[in-house]
Amino acid sequence: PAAGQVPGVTADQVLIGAFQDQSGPAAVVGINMRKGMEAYLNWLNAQGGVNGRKIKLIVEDDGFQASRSIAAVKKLVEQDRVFALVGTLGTPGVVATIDYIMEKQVPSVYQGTGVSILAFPAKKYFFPVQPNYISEGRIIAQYVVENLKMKRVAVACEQTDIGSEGLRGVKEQLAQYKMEPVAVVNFGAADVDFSSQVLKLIQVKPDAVVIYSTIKPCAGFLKQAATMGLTAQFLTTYVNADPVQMPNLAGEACIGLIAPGWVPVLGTDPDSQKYLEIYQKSFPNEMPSAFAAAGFIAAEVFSEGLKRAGRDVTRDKLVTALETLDDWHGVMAKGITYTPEWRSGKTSMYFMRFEKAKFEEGSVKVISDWVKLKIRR
Amino acid sequence: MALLEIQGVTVRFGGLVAVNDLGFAVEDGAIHGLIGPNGAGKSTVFNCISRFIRPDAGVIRFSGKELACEPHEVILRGIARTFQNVELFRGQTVIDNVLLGLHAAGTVDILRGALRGRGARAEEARLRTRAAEVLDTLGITGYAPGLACGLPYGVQKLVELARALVSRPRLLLLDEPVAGMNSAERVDLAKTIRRIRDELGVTVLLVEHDMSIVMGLCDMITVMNFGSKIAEGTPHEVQHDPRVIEAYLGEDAENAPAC
Amino acid sequence: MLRLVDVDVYYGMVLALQQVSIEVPEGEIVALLGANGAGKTTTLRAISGVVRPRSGRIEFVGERIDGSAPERIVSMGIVQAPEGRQVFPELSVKENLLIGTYARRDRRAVPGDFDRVYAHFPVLREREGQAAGTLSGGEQQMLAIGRALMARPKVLLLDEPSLGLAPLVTRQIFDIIRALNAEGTTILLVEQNARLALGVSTRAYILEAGRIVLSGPSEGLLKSEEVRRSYLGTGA
Amino acid sequence: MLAQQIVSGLAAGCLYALAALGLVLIYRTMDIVNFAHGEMAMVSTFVAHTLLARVGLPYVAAAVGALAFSALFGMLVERVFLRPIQNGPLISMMIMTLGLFMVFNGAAGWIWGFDPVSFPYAVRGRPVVVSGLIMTRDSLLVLGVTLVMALGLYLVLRLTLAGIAIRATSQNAGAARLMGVPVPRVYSLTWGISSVLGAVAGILIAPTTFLSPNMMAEVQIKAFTAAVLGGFSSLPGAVVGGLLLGVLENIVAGYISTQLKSTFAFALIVAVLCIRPSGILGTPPRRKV
Amino acid sequence: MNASNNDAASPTIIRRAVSAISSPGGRLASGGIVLVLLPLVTVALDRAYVVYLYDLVMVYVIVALGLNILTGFTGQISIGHAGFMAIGAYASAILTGRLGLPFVMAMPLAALLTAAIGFCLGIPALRLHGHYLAIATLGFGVAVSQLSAVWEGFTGGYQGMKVPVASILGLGFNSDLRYYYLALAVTWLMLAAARNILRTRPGRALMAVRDSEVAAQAMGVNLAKYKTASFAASAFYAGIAGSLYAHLVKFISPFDFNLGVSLTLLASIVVGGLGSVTGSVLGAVFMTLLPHVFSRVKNLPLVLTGVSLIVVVLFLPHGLVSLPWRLKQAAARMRTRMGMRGATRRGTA
Ligand SMILES: Nc1ncnc2c1ncn2[C@@H]1O[C@H](COP(=O)(O)OP(=O)(O)OP(=O)(O)O)[C@@H](O)[C@H]1O
Ligand SMILES: Nc1ncnc2c1ncn2[C@@H]1O[C@H](COP(=O)(O)OP(=O)(O)OP(=O)(O)O)[C@@H](O)[C@H]1O
Ligand SMILES: [Mg+2]
Ligand SMILES: [Mg+2]
Repeated sequence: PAAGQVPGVTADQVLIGAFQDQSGPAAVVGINMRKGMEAYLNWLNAQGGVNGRKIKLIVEDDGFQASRSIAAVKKLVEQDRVFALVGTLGTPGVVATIDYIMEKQVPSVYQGTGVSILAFPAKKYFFPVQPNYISEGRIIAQYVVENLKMKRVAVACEQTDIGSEGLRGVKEQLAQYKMEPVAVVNFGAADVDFSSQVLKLIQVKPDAVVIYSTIKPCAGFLKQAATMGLTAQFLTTYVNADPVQMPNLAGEACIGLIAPGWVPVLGTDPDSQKYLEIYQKSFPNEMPSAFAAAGFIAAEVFSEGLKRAGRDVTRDKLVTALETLDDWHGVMAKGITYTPEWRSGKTSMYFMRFEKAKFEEGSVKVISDWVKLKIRR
Repeated sequence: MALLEIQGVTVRFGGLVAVNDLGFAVEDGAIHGLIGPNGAGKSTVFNCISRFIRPDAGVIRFSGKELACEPHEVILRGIARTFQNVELFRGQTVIDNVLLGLHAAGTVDILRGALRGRGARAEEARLRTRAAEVLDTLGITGYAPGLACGLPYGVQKLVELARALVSRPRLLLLDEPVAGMNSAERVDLAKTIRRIRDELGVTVLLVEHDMSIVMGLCDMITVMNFGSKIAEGTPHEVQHDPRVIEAYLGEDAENAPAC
Repeated sequence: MLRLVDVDVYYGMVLALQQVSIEVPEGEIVALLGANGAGKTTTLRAISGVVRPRSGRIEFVGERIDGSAPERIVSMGIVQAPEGRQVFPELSVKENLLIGTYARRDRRAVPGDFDRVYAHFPVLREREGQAAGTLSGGEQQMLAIGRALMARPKVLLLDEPSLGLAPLVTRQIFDIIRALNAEGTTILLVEQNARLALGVSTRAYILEAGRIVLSGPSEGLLKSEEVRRSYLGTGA
Repeated sequence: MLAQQIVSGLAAGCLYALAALGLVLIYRTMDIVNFAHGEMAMVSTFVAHTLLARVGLPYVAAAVGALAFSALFGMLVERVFLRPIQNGPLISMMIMTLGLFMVFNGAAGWIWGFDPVSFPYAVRGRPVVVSGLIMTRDSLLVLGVTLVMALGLYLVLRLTLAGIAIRATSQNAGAARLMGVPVPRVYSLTWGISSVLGAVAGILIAPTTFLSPNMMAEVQIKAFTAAVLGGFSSLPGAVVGGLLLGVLENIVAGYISTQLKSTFAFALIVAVLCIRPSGILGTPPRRKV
Repeated sequence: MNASNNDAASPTIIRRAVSAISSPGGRLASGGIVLVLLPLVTVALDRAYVVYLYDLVMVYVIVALGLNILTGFTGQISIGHAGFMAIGAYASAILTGRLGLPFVMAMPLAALLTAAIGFCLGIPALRLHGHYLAIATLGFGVAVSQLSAVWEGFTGGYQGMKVPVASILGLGFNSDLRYYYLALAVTWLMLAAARNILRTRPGRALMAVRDSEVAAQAMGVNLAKYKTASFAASAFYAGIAGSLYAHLVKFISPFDFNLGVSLTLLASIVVGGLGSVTGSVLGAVFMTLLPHVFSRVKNLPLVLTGVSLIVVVLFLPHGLVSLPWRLKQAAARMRTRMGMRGATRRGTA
């Protein structure tokens, strides 16, 4: 088909869109994700773009409200006629818009959420990248039991989808070993006081505590645990595997914390050095946060698909092209695989440990190879 | 027969005895005055009758039956009142204020109101006619569509009176009805009060400091001081009672202008 | 001492005072009479700076005060005991009186003034610690006047001071007004009880629907047929 | 265990109490709840951080600088946004502060970013352990500051003429003006003081919550709740309410459910309010007919 | 037909048309026609997604109406109204999705359930005033959102739950345009009911409770009854709105009904006009559309929303409904000022 007929594609430009919270409770994620995407796209466009086209991004703020996410997607698809959605953010918004996106047959690459329904069952137009929290929770539990050889596992989870899905994953995997968590405590995403939760954990004397939350309460929890003398091996989700922010917030309390990673982490890997350079071209002197990496990867995966789809791109061609990715490695995106039936981003992760109270050379140490989830039947 | 009987009523606020073993009776069809120095407990007596205050002791009987109901049921028994510091519904129009006086006379509830069927509309129309009549009687029809707040004080008092009157009470409690009016207006209002009694047969219990009004209007007067009754009788008797003169009227009471 | 010249006041679009001119000479008691809603309170509010005249002037000892903030006008010595008591309900009687001294500089004389007010209104001393909101109507009125006196005003504006007061107390209040005047306080008195007001004042103005319709020496007005009919309620 | 839950609850509670003081002060004077209180505190805390990290001032100097800023900031907010609508409905003023909340939150995110930043403790050192009960030095300091400030303000409001004038203004601003109280100045002053109280709270809370535009979100709701629990019109009430709320939450979390902590805490508060409708130390409004 | 005849006829026709439109019935009818045509025109103008916004606006109009009944008319503040919406939404979703009830039954049932809970909340609220009540309602909102997250089996927890398409007698409201007419009909009914209530005895009683509880009681208004009824009615509205919301968005999670939503609702009735039906509509339109207007402004969407809110409150403290009145007032002031200047000029001449 002629270029003009494909929505969002002109002779020299491809238009993509995303809804990302820029003003609500998840603004810290949305704003950084956007920066990561912009950094990559700026760099790519400066090099001439993809197949002679530059990629242009429109971001709609949805304030983390599903009803607004829907409006945003409709506006992007019907009004702006974006070619694809890339890097949409937030479990409620992403889930609420699945049906619409499938109906309109708009490819959606990378969703800023680990919710499992995106990948299972596979959906033609959805290309999740982030590991889902359930799989991740299982990998963490497996690592604790098999590698760390620990038996008493407790979970401290945030009262959001991160916490509840992560908890589910940990529980499911522990069940494989005929175990269950010795304690589960909850806290709110905005809580400031964790003393009662820490006290509860002190009573059950766990070997390992998995903190399933966003970074702020995780750091707060670690600090309170240190103050009150809860000694255990702490683990947390990849969401908090941020070598800059974690020590910044938790200070000494983060030393020893183990987190899985699914992307190269700053300061542990030469590729991450390249990422830092690209990021700082757009945002000089700024350290990218983990969320910026997510945005960066979103843009990377999409651009690779676009490249493979060729100059005569259509939405369906993009889908087919993305399905040819087989253990593909970009700058930050690693081991991305899609087939028509397989849409789960990643089920393998590696583990790292925080070693120092501030970000510097060697402050985070990789302590394992890629760990793949084992499911006993 | 006495319409309202008060027996041994006592009200305490902390250590203060605001009403002390008070007893008096209001005859049916009378205009009964309740007077006394500031702080004597007159408004407190009104509040007891309105059931805003539960007396610490004593009984209040209305047409033979003890008044032991919730405050909102008092008007159903046939007792309406005005307030010393005008208590209008400030956010509503004058006509709506008066219509509220008819609240107890209506039956439309939220559900029927929402549907606004024929019955509801008919009732509304009936109430509006009655409200308009009362406004007319008191000569304040012109203010009907305006908001109650921002009206001159004297008009506010008339609106309050209309609101109380519209429910066609058997007993009307008026707490300083003419305060804030000038002499001419006072005379007018006194005439209106008398007409209310004569034409509508409403019994009136009146608290007022304007002696010319009280003396001219009342059939019977109860005088209070420090919560207790210190005198009772016709205006003439009360006016010459030395205790009343000492506590309330002052020495040159006889020289008080009688109109 | 206090002079209003051609004052116009509007509430939004409503004209409340029109071309009102009033003269209050030093040391006198001037009465302002009128029916409900005539604009008496509005006149006092304009003097106190609570509402701004749209046109005209208000002068105090030759200085223009219209447009000044109320607190400045109070500190110049023009103090009002407002209509409807307006005591501070949750403050004690004593604290209410204390607020009256807010704009004063001679703090040392304050204890003496307490005694003076308590001498005028002994019941207030008894109720010193009680929350003003629970006072009876009349007690609140006494408190409102006492509070104004605590400011040691040069000009005292009284808005219906007898409202709701027992006859005995009303007479006492008017005695106090006379006494204050004798001590040198100039008084502008708004009062519904025209007979009392004309009795105590030297001059009087009569407002009707926002305009001055009559003015002159009180004695003369007391005798005037028109005043007798409409304000004294005695009929012809 | 119970003892430690209580002690830790007190530590959290004093943060709520501290944040509640400024709220109560404005409420007492203007009868409104300042929804932007927390965000104003947050802005002042960012200023402190800027002075500390960018300008490189020592802690005390940065704190003083931020407090001075906050006083001006509070007065400015009152002058520009609240004074013009003073005669409107009270709830409009509250919604105005809600608008300010959005503006400050958004603007702070724009200027300083949404990433949480660590903020230094006022005092460091090992936690104090008394017969097995742990309390950080920082919590002790916060508790002390809260008590001192609450007591000081309470005494000022009770005993000084200025304090009485503030209370009079809250009850009847019109009459207060007629008595010579410079009401606009009183408002200005209360907003200044309240903003300073907020800034103190922000600076002391930030080490725990981390500095970010949303740092006060949770604390602010808790502070509001604490103020109500204690009796909104009473400064000591704010302290009592804050401490009680902290302890209550901990006990609920410790013995009932960490998952439904807020639900149970609120249910208990409503129960308390049903018994004492004006809060624990609040006095019911007195009005006579 | 000749030209002169035509000329003579057209002014009368116009005049008649104008008078027909400006009569109360005419205004209603012409307003109705505009509302019926609005989405069609929008689609014709190639702005189909805006129809979704219309649908959303109507949802919030209904809640705002209910909240105004409670707060604006009865004087009972609530900052937990999102909680009522949540109950309506979840109830409707569960009734249709899990129990397979038809939508026409689910919506009223959900609203009645919400009303019943509103009634229960009204009982402790009887003893509470002002900010104390605000906290109780705030707590209620927080509790609802926590409970809806915890009862995962019922509600899907934080992952949320999908909601089936609303359908009546086999007609599925699966497009925004169809849904518009459904929502319009419901909104219209709810508006009419609110107007009716407020114009008659119960409405006056509610306002009396707001203005003076003492006098209201003296007039025979049973405070307990009317306050709880007001809570129930208000919750009923929120329940209807919640149900509409659920079937419009077709996915609900606890995030949709948080404190922010409750505060926005409160803001919308203040911005529109407290104690005014029209105000509820204006405010809901304003507060719902505002974020969408600013959703693309980089860095500043929240700031701009806040600024707009501030501007309205600053210049219209009595809400958007007072705009015509304010304009009239300003015009009159201009006129008197000009008149005055004329007078002085004459005076000096
Ligand atoms: N709620 C209350 N709390 C404490 N004291 C009260 C309360 N209500 C009334 N009082 C006191 O009870 C006494 C009687 O008050 P009440 O209002 O009945 O007097 P009154 O006779 O109506 O006086 P007035 O003629 O001045 O209106 C007063 O001393 C008053 O201070
Ligand atoms: N705040 C206001 N807004 C609008 N109109 C007002 C306001 N205050 C007073 N008015 C109107 O201004 C006019 C004059 O009122 P004012 O209070 O000065 O009368 P007054 O002579 O003191 O009457 P009263 O004897 O009742 O106290 C009245 O018609 C009143 O309705
Ligand atoms: Mg009385
Ligand atoms: Mg007056």
